[in-house]
Amino acid sequence: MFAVTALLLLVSMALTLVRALRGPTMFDRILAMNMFGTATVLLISVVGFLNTARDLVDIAMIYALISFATTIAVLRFVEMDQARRSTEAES
Amino acid sequence: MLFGMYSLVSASFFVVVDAADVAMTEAAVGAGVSTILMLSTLAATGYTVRKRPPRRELLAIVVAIAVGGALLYGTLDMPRFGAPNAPLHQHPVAHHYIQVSPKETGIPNMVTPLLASYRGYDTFGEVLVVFTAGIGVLALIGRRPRENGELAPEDGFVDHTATRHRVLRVVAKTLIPPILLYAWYIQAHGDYGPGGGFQAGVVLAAGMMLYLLIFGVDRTEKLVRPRTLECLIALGVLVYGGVGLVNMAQGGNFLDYRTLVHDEKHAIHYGILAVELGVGITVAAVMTTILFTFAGHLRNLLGTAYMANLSRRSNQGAQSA
Amino acid sequence: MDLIGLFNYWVFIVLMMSGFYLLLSARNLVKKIIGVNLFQTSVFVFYISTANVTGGAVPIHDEGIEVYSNPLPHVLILTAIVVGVASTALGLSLILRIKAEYGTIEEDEVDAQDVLS
Amino acid sequence: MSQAIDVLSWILLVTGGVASVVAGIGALRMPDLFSRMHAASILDTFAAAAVLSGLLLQAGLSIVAFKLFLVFVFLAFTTSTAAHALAKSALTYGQVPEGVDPKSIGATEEREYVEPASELADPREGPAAKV
Repeated sequence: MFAVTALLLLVSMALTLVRALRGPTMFDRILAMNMFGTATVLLISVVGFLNTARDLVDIAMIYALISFATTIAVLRFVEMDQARRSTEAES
Repeated sequence: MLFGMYSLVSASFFVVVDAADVAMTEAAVGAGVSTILMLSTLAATGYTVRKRPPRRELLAIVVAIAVGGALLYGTLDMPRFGAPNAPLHQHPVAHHYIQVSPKETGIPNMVTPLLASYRGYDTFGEVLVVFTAGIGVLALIGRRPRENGELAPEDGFVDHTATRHRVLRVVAKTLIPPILLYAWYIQAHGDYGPGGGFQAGVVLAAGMMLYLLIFGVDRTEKLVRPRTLECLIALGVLVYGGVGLVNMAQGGNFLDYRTLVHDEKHAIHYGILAVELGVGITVAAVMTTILFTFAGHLRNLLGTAYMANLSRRSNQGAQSA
Repeated sequence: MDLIGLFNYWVFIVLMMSGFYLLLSARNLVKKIIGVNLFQTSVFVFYISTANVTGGAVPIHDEGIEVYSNPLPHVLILTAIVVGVASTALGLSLILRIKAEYGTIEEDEVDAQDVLS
Repeated sequence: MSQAIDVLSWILLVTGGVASVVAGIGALRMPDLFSRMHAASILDTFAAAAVLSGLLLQAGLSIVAFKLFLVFVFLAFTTSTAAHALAKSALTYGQVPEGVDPKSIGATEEREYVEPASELADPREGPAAKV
């Protein structure tokens, strides 16, 4: 059963990856990355149970926290970039 | 950003092949710190690449394929994936690390004593490399280059992320204490579960990174002064080396923990804990310093006009939302 | 069928060669650093995959578990990842410095400025 | 009793997996950014809750169960906040939900999003301006 869930999560991750590669705007890519991160957190906890190595939940926890920081960083980067572009357009 | 996703994938691969400690490090490093460093460099240098006629591409492809083919040919004789009779697993050292080390040191996580005790010299060298890299980054782009009349914080510069994203600010304030606490848990729990100095240092730096992203460089530097960080970088290496020197003073070899206290098992355990603490301090301080330095450089680079534009836009956003 | 057991090496080779290609062909220095990173990660994958034993557990000692993965490559790669990010930071700060001095991070443009001056 | 718990947790796990695939399809097929965010939220809330509670039933009362609960709490905090920040940024920089009058949300021409000429863009478009 764990294996079935892990496979389904992998399929979902693949779909998200396609969106990240296609995604017309930067925001679509960020959204896809965010989804990918969530799916990874779930996948890691499921795989931890699959291998009976339940300490792996620790890693899932770190992921849940750090992928958030990365999303915020990318958003800030986009905002800075946009602002700089319009600054250069004005000057 | 795809780079960040890539490291997510590789970390899940490490999970699948039972490398818990490695996956934890890769999670914090790949998804957090190194992605942020890449992004801030891109923000400082601009990320559109001029299209130019390919010159060396063909040669590069040929070389890459040739080397890849040679490697592929070489793999034909390699042991199969997961084969228990591979030479690596048959070597007596592997047997010692797996069978003897939990009895010898009383530490269930085999990675930790291997890192801090059996291969203690090696790890000392690695910590020195991290130390040197931190010094190098400081020397190259330094703190606060102000020669071109750059913007000082007193000039009315305010980082608007904190005021604009109120939700972000509140949530970050809730989340940062658990992250920092969790880093200490990893540090202290490294003997029994996945964790240790390297992981704890990187996770601690990731927590600081979140604060830095939302509240800006100036407020973060009031919280943790760069001077303190510089002292901490040195302190970690000194703790590590100091344990070795204490061993020598007590008549043992460098980093031979058995001389520390009377009971050998306890002595090794204490030695490993002290060394891991040194590693954790240095790694956390170096990573945080690197992040501060990059953020400070970026802020100084982007100048007043840009900041004015950013704040104007931010105000518009705040009004409409 | 036997060759399927080698797939981990193939993954590693593909990753490594894409990093190598990027390193050779890219003129943008940031892309070069990304190439180095790919190369680095492929080595991590290689080491960790050699450590795996079929049916082995995470190398944390527990009652009733007989087979563990080999902890030695884990230790090597654990430190290598942290050292890797430190050296990446050093490389990126060099790039920032080059940008500040030369105004560009394209390799050939930097070279051209060096020849002229 | 333990059999019932097993069956329940399997149902939850598979439901979570299916929900994640549905979310993936949604993220791929939905027409614009904001409806894609709706699909993403299925993964963030429903799939996460189902999978984690399925694992929780398997873990029983232990430290692992507590950690799983913490993972869920952190996910609930972070994903919703990230979605909020993303939507806010997207609105500020010119993304408009379908079927909404741009003026009603205060969108102006000045705040139009400038899609950067990245390397993934068509190379035939000519030399992109280097920043």
